[in-house]
Amino acid sequence: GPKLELTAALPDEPADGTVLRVGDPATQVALETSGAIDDLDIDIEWANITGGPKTLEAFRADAIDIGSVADIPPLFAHWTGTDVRIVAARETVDPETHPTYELGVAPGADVTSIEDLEGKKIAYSPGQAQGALVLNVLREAGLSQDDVELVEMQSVDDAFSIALGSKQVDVAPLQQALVKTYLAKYERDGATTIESGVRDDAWTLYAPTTVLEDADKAAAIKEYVAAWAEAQLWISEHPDEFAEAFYVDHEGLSPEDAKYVVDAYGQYAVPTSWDDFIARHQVTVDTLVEGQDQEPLDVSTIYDRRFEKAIAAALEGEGSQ
Amino acid sequence: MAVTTLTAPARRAISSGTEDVRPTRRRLGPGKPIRFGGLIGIAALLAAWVVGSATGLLDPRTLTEPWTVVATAETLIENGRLQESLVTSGIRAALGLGLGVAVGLVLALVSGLSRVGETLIDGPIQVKRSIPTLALIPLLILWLGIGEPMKVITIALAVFVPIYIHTHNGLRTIEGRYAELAETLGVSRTEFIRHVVLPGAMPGFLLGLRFAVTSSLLALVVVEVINATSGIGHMITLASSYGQTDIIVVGLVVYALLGVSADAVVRLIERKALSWRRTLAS
Amino acid sequence: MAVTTLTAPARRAISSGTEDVRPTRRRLGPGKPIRFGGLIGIAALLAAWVVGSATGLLDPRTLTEPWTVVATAETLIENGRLQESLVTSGIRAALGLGLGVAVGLVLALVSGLSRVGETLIDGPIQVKRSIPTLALIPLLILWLGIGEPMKVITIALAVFVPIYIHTHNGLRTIEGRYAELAETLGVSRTEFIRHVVLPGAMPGFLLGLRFAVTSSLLALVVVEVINATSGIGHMITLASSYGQTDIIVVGLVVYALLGVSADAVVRLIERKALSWRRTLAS
Amino acid sequence: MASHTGELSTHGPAVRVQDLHRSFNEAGGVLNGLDLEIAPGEFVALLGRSGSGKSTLLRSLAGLDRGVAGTGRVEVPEKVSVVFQDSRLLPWKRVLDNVTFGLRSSDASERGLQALDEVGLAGREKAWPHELSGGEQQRAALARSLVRDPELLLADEPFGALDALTRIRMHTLLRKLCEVHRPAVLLVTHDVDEAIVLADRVIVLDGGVVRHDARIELGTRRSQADPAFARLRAELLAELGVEDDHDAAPRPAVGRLSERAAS
Amino acid sequence: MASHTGELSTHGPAVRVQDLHRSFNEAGGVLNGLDLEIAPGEFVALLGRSGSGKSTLLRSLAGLDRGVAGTGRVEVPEKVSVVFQDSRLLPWKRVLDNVTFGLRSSDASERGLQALDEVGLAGREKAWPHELSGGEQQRAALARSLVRDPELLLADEPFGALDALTRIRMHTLLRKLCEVHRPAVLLVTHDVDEAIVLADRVIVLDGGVVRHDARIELGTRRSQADPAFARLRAELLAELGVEDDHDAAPRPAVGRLSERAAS
Ligand SMILES: Nc1ncnc2c1ncn2[C@@H]1O[C@H](COP(=O)(O)OP(=O)(O)OP(=O)(O)O)[C@@H](O)[C@H]1O
Ligand SMILES: Nc1ncnc2c1ncn2[C@@H]1O[C@H](COP(=O)(O)OP(=O)(O)OP(=O)(O)O)[C@@H](O)[C@H]1O
Ligand SMILES: [Mg+2]
Ligand SMILES: [Mg+2]
Repeated sequence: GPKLELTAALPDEPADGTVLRVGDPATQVALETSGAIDDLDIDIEWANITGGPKTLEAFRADAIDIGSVADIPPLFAHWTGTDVRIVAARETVDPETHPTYELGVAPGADVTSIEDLEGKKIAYSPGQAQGALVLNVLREAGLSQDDVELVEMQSVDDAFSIALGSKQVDVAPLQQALVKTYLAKYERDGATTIESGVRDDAWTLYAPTTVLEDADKAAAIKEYVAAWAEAQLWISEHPDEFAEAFYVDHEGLSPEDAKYVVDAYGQYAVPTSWDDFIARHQVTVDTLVEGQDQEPLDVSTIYDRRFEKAIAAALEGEGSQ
Repeated sequence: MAVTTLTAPARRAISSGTEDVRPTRRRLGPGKPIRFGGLIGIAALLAAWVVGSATGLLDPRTLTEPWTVVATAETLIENGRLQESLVTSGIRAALGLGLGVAVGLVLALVSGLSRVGETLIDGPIQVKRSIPTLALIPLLILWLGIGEPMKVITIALAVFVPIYIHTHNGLRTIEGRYAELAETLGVSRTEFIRHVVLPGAMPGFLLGLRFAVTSSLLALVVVEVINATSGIGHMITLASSYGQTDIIVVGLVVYALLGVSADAVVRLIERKALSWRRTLAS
Repeated sequence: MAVTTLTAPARRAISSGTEDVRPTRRRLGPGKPIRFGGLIGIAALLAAWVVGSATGLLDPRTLTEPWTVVATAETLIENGRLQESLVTSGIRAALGLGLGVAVGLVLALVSGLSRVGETLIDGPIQVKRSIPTLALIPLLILWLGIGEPMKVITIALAVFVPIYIHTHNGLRTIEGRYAELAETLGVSRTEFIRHVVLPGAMPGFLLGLRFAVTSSLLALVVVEVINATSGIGHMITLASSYGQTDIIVVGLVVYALLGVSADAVVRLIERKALSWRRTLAS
Repeated sequence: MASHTGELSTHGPAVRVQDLHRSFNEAGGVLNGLDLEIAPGEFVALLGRSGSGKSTLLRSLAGLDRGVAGTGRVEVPEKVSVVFQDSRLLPWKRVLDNVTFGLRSSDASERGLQALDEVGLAGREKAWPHELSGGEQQRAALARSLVRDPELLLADEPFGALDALTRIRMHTLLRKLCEVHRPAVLLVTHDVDEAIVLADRVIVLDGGVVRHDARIELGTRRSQADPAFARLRAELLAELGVEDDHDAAPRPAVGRLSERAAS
Repeated sequence: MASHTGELSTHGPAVRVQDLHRSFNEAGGVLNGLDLEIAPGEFVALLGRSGSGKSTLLRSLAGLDRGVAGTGRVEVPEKVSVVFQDSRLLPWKRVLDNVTFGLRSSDASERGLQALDEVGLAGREKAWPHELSGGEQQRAALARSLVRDPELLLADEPFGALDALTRIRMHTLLRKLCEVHRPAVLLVTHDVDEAIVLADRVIVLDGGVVRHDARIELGTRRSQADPAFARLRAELLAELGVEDDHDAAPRPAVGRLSERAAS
């Protein structure tokens, strides 16, 4: 489509034949299940791609236009020279009781709060959200990297829960889905989890700036983020339907596990103002800058706040109906 | 002058009732194949798993018990996921295997029969095979997108290397006497390839095929991470990101079954196609 | 009766000035090796990369330009990361390779020379090699921890399979006539292994070694995901989770260099150790 | 028993074959109830048409026919040495190592060198087998067999690729070694003269059994000029289907080959 | 030129070798300036000690010695057929396919079957090479060579592994085919009688050159009984270092082998 300045107003309608390539399977399932997908005016080509490295790879290869990730991947995309913008933000309604990650504690490791982390072996995966979480936790606990023993390992698959179970590390961040299986396996040996005490609920949609500079794609994304926002709310309101449709049918979890995961993640909120979201993001950025020697970054520069308004407009429009 | 000890094994007698006493000589080769011998080892492995799990020697948290695996497999079959994954993966692997074998074979012939071909082909292939497939994926995504073609070609890329190397090696180690013979018989290059090179390189090719088949299966795990919604590799990856050990083990058992049977098939072909050989094995 | 066309190639003359006219016969084998031929293909590949990047045909976001790679490599060398990684990975790979080769060789001998051994060993190894190494890591972590032993053993597990299969195959395809000969010479089993089996299986073993060397390098990427703070595999993994394409490509170039040179070394050994062969290649 | 084997005859024969049957397929047997005894120290030459089963018999005696269907009783001494019809040198071992392969005595390599010298391959000990001419390979295989003092020597056309002079030298060498070590020998040859010159006894294999068994009583100096030699020669050739007049067949214009050859 | 090659002599020789040198190492040459001409249709037998370079010469003529150092001029016809010293059957092809390999005529397999019949291998066309006896393999290789009507036939001891009767049959067959197709033939043999019976000319290779070149003028019926035959035979054997009395050496008690053999 025609070129669009990043500061120019978003066009309303994409040209006919514009296809938006989206890597966001959860939203896809939500839209399909709620039926909202039929109301979408744009053509979407869904890709079953999630997670930082994969979406970034796909961006670089120009295989998708927009991806769905936590708050860390856009930072690394930026730091490694792929110009991206965050176009949507989501948080959890009650983040303290519904954290995305908990800290798994190995059987026999004497850790009951994050203050006990001093001198402990902690699984640390730089470059992944889990790695950032560990740094955030240390910051909250008032510890430096030297006060603990960081064991570098990538959180591929269930490596962290195995490392915990075999007592190779004392503490490791575990995603909710893994918390359940970890406890199921090792609770009887004394395994526990503790809350991380830091917010880890930030979720974003992001897109390469090259996509956003395409007027048609930008218009399509404007439509998409609106639908996305409604889908997130639908998920919060229909946890059982979503659990069934996504976690059971799409991801192959058992119904019990699916329910557990959905309950654990709690309800989503889509902020219509991103100020707090960006402020919290900046804290994480600063932590990474310090902890991983990254280049300082004013994180607000990688937000495209035109979409903040688009989302707000959509949700308010919805509310007013 | 002592006469060696003699044995009278009950060999099949031609004229009934006649004895069959042969000099015993220390057998140095491996002797006769044991029928279904290959299965015995696998059965032992299975038995160890069952016994280990039953006696608690194998912690079910480490390795899911066989019965749990069977139950999980049943569930997966009931809801159709396993069959669907098998079909999807099967088609992908077969296409990739076919493509990879064809390409590997042609490259091996070109590189094996002409030094110029070798000069151009061999180096890049050695480079290719030193590089983890995983690392090539970004490039392949760029060039081929994230759809099926990318997956099939990635599998083919994993497959063609062992085919190429083994066929090339097999071809180069054909005895020079046979090439001499062909030269004196004045055969054309095509006839030479068909009647000397291909049969002579066949043992190498078939060994390569054994590796190619496994490679095609293993490559599924890599390619089905990207934009796949079904397939054995996808099933395993998904299950491991949720810590579903039992599903992972089902996937691995399927892999083992596929791998072992594919290997057995290739070895059967090997035995049939190479029946002209007189080796230690025969 | 027509006399064939005759050529007078300028061959090295024994007595100077005498002619050397030989019947020309269509050459069917590949002919003489081209000196450093292997490097030409690699040079071509490099040239393609340089040209592709310079002309913009290759998007630098997908494949970093060679000059950026050189610059990145320089930085990595300056701050010592590359050397450190090379040393760490080198030691791991070498230990794993040594262990894997030894184990693979012993298993191949046991399984190749006795049908009972084969029955017990061969099946499980086929199972093992059908299963992605990645999937074995959890088990290995549970049994061996996350320290160096786990890494070395995982590499050894990746290495021993090609050694086993190739040596076993090489051994089984030794011509039966040589075993017969050894039997009539009354040699002991040890002598048979040392003088017939090992040299006869040597071509197979060396082919296996070519795969084993690459496997040991590739396995680094898998093992250095866990509890590693340096190493080429660690460097690549880390860079790819950050999306640092330039560092990834540096890693891959290092891989290619290591892989190609290791392969060249094995092929040199092959040429020396198998100089007794008269094949198409010679 | 032949005179020079007499002193061992109380120990019974070195080789005893009774009712030996061997067949490679259902079509028909190669050996059909063959009986054979060889005394210790006896030198037996084995003649027979190409494809008559000579090698098959030798392989039976050497215990190398495990896979072949058949019955019968074969008794042989413990130390058997075989010269195969192909020279069967290990291609990955140099000539000397091939000759001494399996020899365990400390002077193995000296004996190997001596044996190579005796077969006319002095100075070639470091050559690879593929660097030897056909006849040289055959002699290396002979050296390998002779260097190990067997109780029974089975030799399958060991002189087939040798020229007349070298062949005579090898005959002399073989006889000399037989004098010293007195192995029982079963030597396959296609050369009737060679059989008569070397052997104590000549047997002809045909139809899977020993068709002809002739003791040779010509003394130690055997000359083709001797009329007894010529008679024996004619007799054996007739047994093999040939008139004595070596290659009497005229250069044929056309005509059925086999008729001519048989005439 | 021999009488029956006269009609072709206007076309020049079939084979012309001038000043041929070949050596495998620095130590010394195997062929040292060999000169040889063979007329079209001429049958030349090549004698020589084991290791004297006969096979080396044949390989030069066949154009199979690219890798061997040397100089000289070799001219041969286009259609050359070689019977190698080893039978060199492709192990992965059945006998008939081995015989017809490279034959492009439509009746290839009939001709192959006929050739197999002629060498006495009728009915064995479906056998694998390893299922043939030594002599049978050699005959299969012979059949392969004869079935393709070469202009020059190079045969390296093609009858070495054959018994007397089969050998005579093969002689007859070869002569018959030579009558019909008139190839130039260079046949290596160790059997002086065979050389005299078959050839128009016998040459002896020694020291890397043709030491002896004898035309045979015995007519078409050649009998060992013929005194001219015996004289020629003695002459050639002497050339090869052997007294005519076949294996005159007595069974030695002890003694230097080579002295004895040479005496
Ligand atoms: N492995 C085999 N399979 C089938 N047939 C075989 C096998 N070995 C030998 N034969 C057949 O058995 C017969 C006897 O073979 P053998 O090798 O004993 O002959 P031979 O007397 O040694 O002949 P030659 O003088 O040609 O060497 C031949 O017809 C041969 O074709
Ligand atoms: N590839 C080689 N490398 C080194 N030496 C060789 C090679 N081929 C042959 N020779 C040597 O060259 C000499 C001539 O060999 P050639 O094969 O021509 O002999 P020949 O006359 O055919 O003997 P035979 O009658 O034993 O077959 C021999 O001494 C042999 O050892
Ligand atoms: Mg035989
Ligand atoms: Mg020769």
